[in-house]
Amino acid sequence: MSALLPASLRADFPILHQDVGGKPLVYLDNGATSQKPRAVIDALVRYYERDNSNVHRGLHALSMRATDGYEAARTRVARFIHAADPAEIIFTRGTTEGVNVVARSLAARLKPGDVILTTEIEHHSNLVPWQQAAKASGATIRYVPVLGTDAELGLDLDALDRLLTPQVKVFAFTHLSNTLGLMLDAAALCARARAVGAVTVIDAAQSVGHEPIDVQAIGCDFLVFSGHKMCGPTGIGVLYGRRALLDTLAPAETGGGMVVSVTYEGATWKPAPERFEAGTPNVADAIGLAAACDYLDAIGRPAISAHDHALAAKAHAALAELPGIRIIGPRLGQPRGGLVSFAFADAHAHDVVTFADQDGIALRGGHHCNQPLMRKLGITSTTRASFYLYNNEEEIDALVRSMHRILKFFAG
Amino acid sequence: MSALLPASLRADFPILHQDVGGKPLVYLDNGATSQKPRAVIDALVRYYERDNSNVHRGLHALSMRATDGYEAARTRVARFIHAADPAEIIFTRGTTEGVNVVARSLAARLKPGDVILTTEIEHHSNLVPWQQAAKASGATIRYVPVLGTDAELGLDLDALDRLLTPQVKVFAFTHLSNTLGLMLDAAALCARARAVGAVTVIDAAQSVGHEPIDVQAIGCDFLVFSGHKMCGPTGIGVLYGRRALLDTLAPAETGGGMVVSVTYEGATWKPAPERFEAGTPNVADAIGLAAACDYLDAIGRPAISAHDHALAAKAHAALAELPGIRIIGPRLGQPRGGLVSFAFADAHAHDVVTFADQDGIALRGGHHCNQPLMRKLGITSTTRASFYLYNNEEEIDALVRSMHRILKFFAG
Amino acid sequence: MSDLTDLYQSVILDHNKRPRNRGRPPTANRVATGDNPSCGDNCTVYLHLDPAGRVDAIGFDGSGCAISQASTSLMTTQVKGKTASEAEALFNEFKQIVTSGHPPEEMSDLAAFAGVHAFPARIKCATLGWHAALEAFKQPASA
Amino acid sequence: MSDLTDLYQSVILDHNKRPRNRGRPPTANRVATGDNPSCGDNCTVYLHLDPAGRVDAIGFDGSGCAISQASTSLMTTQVKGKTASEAEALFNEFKQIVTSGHPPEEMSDLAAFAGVHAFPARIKCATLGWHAALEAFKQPASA
Ligand SMILES: Cc1ncc(COP(=O)(O)O)c(C=O)c1O
Ligand SMILES: Cc1ncc(COP(=O)(O)O)c(C=O)c1O
Repeated sequence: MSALLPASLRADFPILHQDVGGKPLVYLDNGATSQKPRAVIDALVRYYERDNSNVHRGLHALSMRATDGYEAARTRVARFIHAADPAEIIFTRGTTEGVNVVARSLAARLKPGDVILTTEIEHHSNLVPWQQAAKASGATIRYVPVLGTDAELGLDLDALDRLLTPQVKVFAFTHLSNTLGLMLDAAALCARARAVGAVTVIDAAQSVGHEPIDVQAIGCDFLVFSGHKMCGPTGIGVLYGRRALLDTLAPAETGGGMVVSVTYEGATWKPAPERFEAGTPNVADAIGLAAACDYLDAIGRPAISAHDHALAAKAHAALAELPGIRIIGPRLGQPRGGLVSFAFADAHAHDVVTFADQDGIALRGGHHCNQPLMRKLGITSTTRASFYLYNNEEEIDALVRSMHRILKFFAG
Repeated sequence: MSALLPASLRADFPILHQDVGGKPLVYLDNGATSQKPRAVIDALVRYYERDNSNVHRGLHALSMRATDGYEAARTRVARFIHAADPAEIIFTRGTTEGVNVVARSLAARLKPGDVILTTEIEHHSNLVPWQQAAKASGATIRYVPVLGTDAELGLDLDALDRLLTPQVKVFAFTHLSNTLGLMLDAAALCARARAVGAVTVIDAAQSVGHEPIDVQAIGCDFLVFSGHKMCGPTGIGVLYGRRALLDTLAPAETGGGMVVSVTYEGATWKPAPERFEAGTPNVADAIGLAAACDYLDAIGRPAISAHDHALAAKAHAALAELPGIRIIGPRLGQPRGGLVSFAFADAHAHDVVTFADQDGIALRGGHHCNQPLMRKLGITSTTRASFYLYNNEEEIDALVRSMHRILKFFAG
Repeated sequence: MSDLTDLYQSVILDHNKRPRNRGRPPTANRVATGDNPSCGDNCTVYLHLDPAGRVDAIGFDGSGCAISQASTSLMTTQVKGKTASEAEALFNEFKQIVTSGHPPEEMSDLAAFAGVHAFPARIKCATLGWHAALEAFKQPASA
Repeated sequence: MSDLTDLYQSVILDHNKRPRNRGRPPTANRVATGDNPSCGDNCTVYLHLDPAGRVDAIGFDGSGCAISQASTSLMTTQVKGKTASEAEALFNEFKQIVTSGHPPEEMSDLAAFAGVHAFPARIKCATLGWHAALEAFKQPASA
């Protein structure tokens, strides 16, 4: 398989070189979180051992270094997603916080009659905050339905045509479904939303570390993601917002660092990005995230994407051949990400994950924070194997062997 | 000075052993953020090299280890502030987020006629969110005034008697002022607030890493703090809330991990702490914070407090003797924290900080996120030296020498 | 996979494949539901008590992993004929087994769940149906 | 402290101690305010333009560090008699000096601020008054 990345990359990830219950760790839970290369861990250590200080309001050497590091991280992330301006990068805790900030700020300008459009495949984090925004504003929430079954699932784009009326003020959708692996054509969806004047919000949690992303080419208004799923630290994420829009939004949180002037009567806000970063920011992890951007860009997301897809295709093909396993997701060959979701006729996903763990294999089983979709598909859970740059073909073989054994156990 | 901690502690902090512009670093900006002991940095590295995984929803070995580590951190923090129940510990990004979460959640039950009481000495982070809560709910915000001038400042406790009416639904105050060093008697204030039925919210950002804290003895309803000011990582903080109250509050953010059941129509919430932790939490930094608790408790906060106070008293006395310098804060001997704030007759704090930096000394100068207090005191800024367990007497001497030189420069 | 055969004992596999007392008994007039939100597992238990407060009809619905399904199925067989306090005593014994890994001295089908103790993340699965049942005892009887 | 005497040149110390054009000139009819929110520094610049659009009265108020006070004071002396576009050209020259550290070829009092370039955190202090002045040019004249 020529699409694969060099096996030597694996050496960059200290955590991978361990046994779990006597078996070498096979980490296939990348959709939940990714592992961290040495370079990212080192960036954190370096920051704490050399530069740590509070940012922005300091004039001494450490504070200037910390501020420079933090702002350089902002610029680095802007480049990672091709934002026009570093001021469009707001550091958050992660995707969930990013969606909440946008949903809360946009809710302030929604009214009864307005429609928030999203899809049936959203992660709870890009769904519940919009339900709350609808509740708070009186707007209506609508969902673009999924179409097809099992291994032929897709989004109903004809329904989208009907749903995308001028009443739609916000269209929020996932770039890459964490449950199905379905990849949406973000640029096309944004163009259609723009035509009716809707603000677009993209949940790029699953895609940003795996696929090339250019927010200007996509033409979205907002895009959110988490650092921990793209080789970065936990506790840091990004809300990208188009500058012109950002400065019209009310801040979701207030406090030190985001104010121009405060009296006992009231306060005024700085422009973005500070307006949306109240309090001491997560400086170390922002710098760690920038190191993750460096790491991923040195390999190149086109190469990472090809690698993930090659592994997913191999797993997809091999698992589809096992009797008693149904693949849940888009047809092979359709636009999709590097993960495979599947269901057993005779075993529940939790039992599958417990069995796989005994073989050293880390999988995820459950509703994947996607309860309504599960209900709609008539299943309670799936087992998911999700791939990243350090996975290899032997790990797919181990996965398939383990699944085969489980089938036999529960059939027996 | 027998109250001082052993000098050997300094070796635990890698960052301190460096020169800044050719002079050994003298870090006296601990009020802004503290430095990190090796044990905390190691905890982060260990997590990323061994256990990193997503928490809560995983059944494989790494995920169970990460979940155990994260929940053990919660239990550790509960012990650090003597909370009755680990479920009362909610991990946030920091103090500012904690205040915002409480202020937003409490605002939902305030109405015109209700009063939010706070004080004139609050950090913007414990002031602006309450102004916003008042605005959103129609409640009125009132301030307990400061009393006295310069080196004799205190809170007007007689005014508090008048202000603490049954209309007061919330009383939010800082435990230890970051600008003045003034320490409030939290237990007494909470008792008085409880007598009129007000919910109490304590900003313990400056105190929790320096002074013993027992939330049950204090009798507060909420208490917030930041990890980064108490030897912990950036990006992690804590909102403590009394269990009975927490479960009555609406979550400030929604998404994965905090829901019981989600349909396309709506969602239901888990109880605390999950209810207030939407999305993937900052697992690594929570574990780092627990390591900071271990580190500080091994030394003991009574010993740390005595050390800080001894250094502050020495600095206070020496700086007060320099002509052209005014101490701004409570009288020496009054309850106070380990910091000294002062103003120059002939030099602005920013110039002072720039000069001190040339001597390798890290100070903070400005309004300390306390603009309205500065205005009330008729000053534009102060210079602040704030101490922690790794500071020593030689550093106070260096500080005083540097300040002396600045006085001469600007007088000349 | 020695640990796993400890966990998935034949009693468990059997109850998972052929659950006992599945469905709502016609006479049932008390009901309670348990959720394991992290897993998405859920379980509804239906009861009817005789005048002496003993379970004379019990059934369950819901979906979940083999551990939760088997444990709930087994629970229904054990709780039948018991009073609320007897059921609670039984649950305490069960909890003891799944957390300690030590089967009780007297032989009991509950002992099949001793293997769960090595899988702490699965203890919630094993106790889901029990929690629902104890909750159902506390519900007022519907007409 | 060699770097510092570069920063705090005698010109700067002098303007800081004895600021020129402090206060609002009686004829002023344009005003703008600059804030450095991180520092708390602030600065208000007052202007009056003659019919040709040249500054014939200028003054300032506000508080801040020596760098911002001296720079604003010096700015008022330099901008007097200038048009908006001349003032802007001068500001560009000044920005060049404080960011590069290279004084211009022709001798100029502005050169005193060359030392600022070694203190990037202070560049905002040095440009605060200039920003306010350029903003004041753009304001409509009040009656
Ligand atoms: C008294 C006080 N409250 C609140 C804060 C805000 O803390 P953070 O910036 O970590 O959110 C600080 C520190 O900046 C503080 O000193
Ligand atoms: C598609 C998608 N959206 C949102 C999220 C939430 O991200 P986080 O938990 O990092 O906030 C996730 C991952 O959990 C995801 O896969």
